[in-house]
Amino acid sequence: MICEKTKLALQTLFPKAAPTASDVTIDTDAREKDKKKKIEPRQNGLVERDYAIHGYHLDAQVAAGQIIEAVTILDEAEFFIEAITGVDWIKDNQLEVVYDFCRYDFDLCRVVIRTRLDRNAAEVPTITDIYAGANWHERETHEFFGIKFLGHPNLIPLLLPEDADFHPLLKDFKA
Amino acid sequence: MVAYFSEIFYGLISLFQGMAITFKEFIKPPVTVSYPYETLPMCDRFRGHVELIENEDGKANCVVCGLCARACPSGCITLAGVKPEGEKKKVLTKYILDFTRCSLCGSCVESCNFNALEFSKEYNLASRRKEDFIFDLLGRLEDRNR
Amino acid sequence: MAILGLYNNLNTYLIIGALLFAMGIYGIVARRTFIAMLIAAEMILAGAALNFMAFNRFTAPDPTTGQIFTLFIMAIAAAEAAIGLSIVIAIYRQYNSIDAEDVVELKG
Amino acid sequence: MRLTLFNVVAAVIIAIAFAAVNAAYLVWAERRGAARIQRRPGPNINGPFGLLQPPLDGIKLMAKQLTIPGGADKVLFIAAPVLAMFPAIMSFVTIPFSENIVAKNMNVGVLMIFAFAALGSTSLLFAGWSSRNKYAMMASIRAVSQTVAYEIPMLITTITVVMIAGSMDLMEIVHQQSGSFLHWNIFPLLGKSHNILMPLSFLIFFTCTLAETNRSPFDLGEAESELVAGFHTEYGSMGFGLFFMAEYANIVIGSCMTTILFLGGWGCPFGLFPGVWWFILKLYLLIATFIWIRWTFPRTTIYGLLNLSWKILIPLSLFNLLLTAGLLKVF
Amino acid sequence: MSSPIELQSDETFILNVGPQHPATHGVLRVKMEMNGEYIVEAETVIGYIHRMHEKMGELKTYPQYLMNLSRMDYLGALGYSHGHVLVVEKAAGIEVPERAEYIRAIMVELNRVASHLFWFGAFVMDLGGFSPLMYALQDREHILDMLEAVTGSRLTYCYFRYGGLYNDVDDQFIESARKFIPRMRKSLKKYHTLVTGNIIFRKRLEGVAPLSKETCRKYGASSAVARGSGINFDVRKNEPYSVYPEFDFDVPVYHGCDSLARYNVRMDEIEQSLRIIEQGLDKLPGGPIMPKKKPKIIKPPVGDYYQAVETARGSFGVRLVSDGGKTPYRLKLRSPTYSNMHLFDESCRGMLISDALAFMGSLDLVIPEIDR
Amino acid sequence: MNQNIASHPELFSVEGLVGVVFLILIAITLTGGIIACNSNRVVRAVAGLIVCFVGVAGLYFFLNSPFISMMQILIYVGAIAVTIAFAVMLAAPEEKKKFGPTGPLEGPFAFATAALLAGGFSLLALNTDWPVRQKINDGSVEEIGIRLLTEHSMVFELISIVLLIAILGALVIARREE
Repeated sequence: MICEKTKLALQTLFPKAAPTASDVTIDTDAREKDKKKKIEPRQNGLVERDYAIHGYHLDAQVAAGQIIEAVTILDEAEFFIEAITGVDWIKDNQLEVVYDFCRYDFDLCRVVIRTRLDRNAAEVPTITDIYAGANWHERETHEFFGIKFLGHPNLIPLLLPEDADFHPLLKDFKA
Repeated sequence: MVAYFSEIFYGLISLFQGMAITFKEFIKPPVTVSYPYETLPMCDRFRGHVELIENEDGKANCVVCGLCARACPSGCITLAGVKPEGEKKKVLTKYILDFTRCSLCGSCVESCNFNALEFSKEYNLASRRKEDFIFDLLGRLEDRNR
Repeated sequence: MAILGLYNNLNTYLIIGALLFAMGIYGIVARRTFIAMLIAAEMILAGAALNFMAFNRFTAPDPTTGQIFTLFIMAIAAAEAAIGLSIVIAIYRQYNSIDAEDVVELKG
Repeated sequence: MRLTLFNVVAAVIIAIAFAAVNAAYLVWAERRGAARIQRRPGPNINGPFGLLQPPLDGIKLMAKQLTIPGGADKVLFIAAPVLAMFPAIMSFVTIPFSENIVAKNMNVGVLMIFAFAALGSTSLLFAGWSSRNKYAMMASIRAVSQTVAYEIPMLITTITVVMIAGSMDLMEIVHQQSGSFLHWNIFPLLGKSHNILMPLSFLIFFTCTLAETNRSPFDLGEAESELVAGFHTEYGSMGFGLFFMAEYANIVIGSCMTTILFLGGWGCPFGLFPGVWWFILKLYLLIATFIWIRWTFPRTTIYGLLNLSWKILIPLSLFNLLLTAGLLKVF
Repeated sequence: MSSPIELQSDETFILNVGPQHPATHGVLRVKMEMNGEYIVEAETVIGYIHRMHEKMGELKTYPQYLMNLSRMDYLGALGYSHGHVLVVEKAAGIEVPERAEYIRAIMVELNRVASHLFWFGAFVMDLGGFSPLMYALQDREHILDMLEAVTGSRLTYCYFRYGGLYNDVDDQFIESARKFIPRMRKSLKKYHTLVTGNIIFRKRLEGVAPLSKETCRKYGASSAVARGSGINFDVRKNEPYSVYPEFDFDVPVYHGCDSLARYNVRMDEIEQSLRIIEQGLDKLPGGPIMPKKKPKIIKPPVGDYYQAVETARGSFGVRLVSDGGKTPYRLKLRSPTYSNMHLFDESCRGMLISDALAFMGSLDLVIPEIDR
Repeated sequence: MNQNIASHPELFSVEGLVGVVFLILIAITLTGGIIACNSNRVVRAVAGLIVCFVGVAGLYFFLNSPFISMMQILIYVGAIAVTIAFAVMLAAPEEKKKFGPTGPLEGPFAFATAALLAGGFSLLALNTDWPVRQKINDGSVEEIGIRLLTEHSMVFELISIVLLIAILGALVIARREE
């Protein structure tokens, strides 16, 4: 139920249908696809995933500028923030920020919002104004990946020493 | 006013109930084991550091396949062996366990296909020197047989 | 060893009382902070009370009057300390200082 | 007065010894008691039943270096533990352990104990202030405000007993309770009081004793989960040892007072053995209760503590005072 | 109770609670700006025992990483391993035999009881009562003995394997577990009389540290922290995994929003866990504990997988990003206490320090799990 | 000189011991007073005040009034000094400046005034012929109580009111501005 509603709400983010976003595909292909094929960076859009395989329902990749908009939609639907993290796609020269959301509800719906950023200019607006709990998660993502969260009130390393200037979860980090 | 007095009353009762419980515990015998003077037997599956298993003639079962060293998440194990002339199996010459890094996960024992490793029951391990925890298992095996 | 018999002498107590009183006066004049002045004031009261007690012991016709007077002095001292200290704290809140020199606005 | 001064000096020396032995062996008793409540053996290695543990601990404490934190007010820092010990020992002077065993019976004995208790609370203040440690400072403010708050119901309750006895002389108060144990002040029936609320009064007094001695559940001054070690955070060595001794000496004094005021002092219900032993028996039973309570209850908070004092203990003790006064007038 | 008060900036001072402080149960530091006993502003500083488990996950192969999960939370280690093996099994498509799943559930619940018992003792000790800790430890020792007899270790178990278990349980374990349940129920009764009913204890917790539903949602709180605020959220029920749908148990929810509600939730959870263990022992099927066919080297296909489980401390999530290799491409561990602790800064404003530390205790912190 | 019993006890007699104790008490009182007036730190001044008052309480004891002596400790030390110490901790958390005399001349002037006063009073005390006491003070508390509630009952009531008003006033003044 809530999944459908959220899907419709999130679809408004992609007005001019990108190829994958126009008709939301049920993605079960991860297993069958040829493993040799080079994985292309995904296009922005909304994908409905098979919960049994992936463990979440909706997967929306948005542009960095749309993050606030997307998160606001989830906030209005009373989602809680599960985590924020990053993935370093070094081959594509991109960094990905992943936001996990879920609901305190028996009508289960896990939503993943993700955005791809340029590896050299990784900047994304903060969502601490919407979810106060994003504060630490964003700090952590910042220190591990070097992703800047614009407008974050206190973007200093959290788990690493306060003067750490390295980003250990980047793939090219060597201790 | 009634609430005031009933709170005092039930509060006092709850306090006395608590004291009754601790008094009951007071007259029961202690349950602890005074450790250095008495010890409990270790259970069969206790996972201490690993030891080599010997075969009938007191030699290690190990065939120096190196699976344990590869399975170890922390790289604690270094081993070496030679293949003497005319023998089928390699013979172990060195088996060093760096216990300072071991997390007692048991991957090495699990990965061993030759019944060459087992968990010891040793838990009294304390020292001020790091070197005391770099175990030469082959040497220990020989010591045991001596 | 006349010095050991001093405790039985009225003048000893009177002189100690006078000394306490004088120390109190010195403190009030010389010290700068209100709390120190308050301490000095307490000492003046103690000096006075000691005199009352001494006279009560050695000269008074009625052995309780002096003691009762001392009791009253203690009560007054307590009241004085309470009021004085609350003023000190109020001043501290206002001026962030308990130094009498800093609180110049009081001069009107 | 002149002849008794020797008594007093001797008594002070005996009191110091008594306080020290008590402190040492009450620690042992406390540890053993706590262990039994928690179903452990407790200290049992050194000597039979671990009885050598306290002197060994004492030697260890004395052998330690006395460290004074930088920035601390040295004079006050050293003076504070002494100031804690001094009133505790002085209070022993006036406590009658039996008909004959009393160093200096004063006609204002009750008052003297309260006066010295008040003196003791200043040592906490100075200890906290001079350590230059925020935890110690907060703890000492807590401890003193608690002591001040609980002095009021304690004094009021004491006045009730003093009114019944018509004297502030501790001996006199015990004499008035002599007879069968139904004459004790805690029992309202045969004694002089006729006040059926006297057991409540006893409870109030006992609670206040707990609070005055900074014992659990009122041990806010040394709430280790909040304020580390409270006002003696910075003290080590014998400074800590003196605070420790003073704490236990205060417990002994508080229990003595409870015994004298409510439990008939050395009065014995059956007369099996001399009075002083009855006194000691009652005293140590009370101390055992102190220990028992400490290992049973969680700690209160500062507002819970003040609420208890102002909202419950003071009104009840005032009511009790008025009731007793009325009953004394009527009968 | 604790009410926010008007504050003047010049009357405050900074109090450093931690990194070594008896109430923080580990290496945690809270920088508190205090006005007397009231907290004006608090800033939690974490990361003192950060070990970069996530990077280790990228460097180690899947089986090698198994041990790390139990090092995250040393009190409820099995729950974390459970989450990790579940996500890898899901990704790699490994079937788990039913017996293994049942044993996993029993073990996780036993571990949860052990964790809650320790928390109970430590929490009461935070409030100044020492004996309950010792009683709780007695019961916990029984659980640890049982777990040790099966898994071989007492604290940081490495018991779950992809597809099954390290070794099977024996009759002795089942017998002792059956004996343990009535014993634990009796102990729970004792705890309720000794602690829960105690007036001092109730006065310290009732109405202290209110936490609204909204705050919980904004911070992503889970476990008893959320359930004490009237949120009916338990991953075992809301997002059933493993064999949990087979069990009949309730999720305790309290609407008090205070520390007492959080305490009550955990105490009731012990009872519910006992019910699950009881049913698990009854229903325990026979059969193998490892699947017949299992890939020798685990290489999950390319993709992005998520699995949440309910550990003793709340909703623990593992996000596995695989590139089809022998090691994960990215392994994110979403630790529940991290979110629960984050609440503290905002919620403790205006509280008395003693209340704030009781609040901290009611959050059930395990620092290595926050710092990872 | 006056009518007091002139006694010259030996050092090693009981009376002599009492005299020694008395001398110690005087020393305590005066030392405490000097600390209270001259210390550079307020807290030390409070400590000095406490020492001084304990000494004064001892003097009262020698004046045959143990009751007043104990009241002195109870009220002055247990209440007043503690209150002052509390105020110090509230109002001066950090001692920013040392606080001594204000100007270069104020100290000497104050000292001169104080010395003059002390000398004057002492001379006055020594040169006066004090009348003989008529009734022995036996240190009875009962007597004080009876007097307090009969002859001095009016003052007693007034003092209670003064104390009450003082407490209320203190609360009002020290209250935070809303």
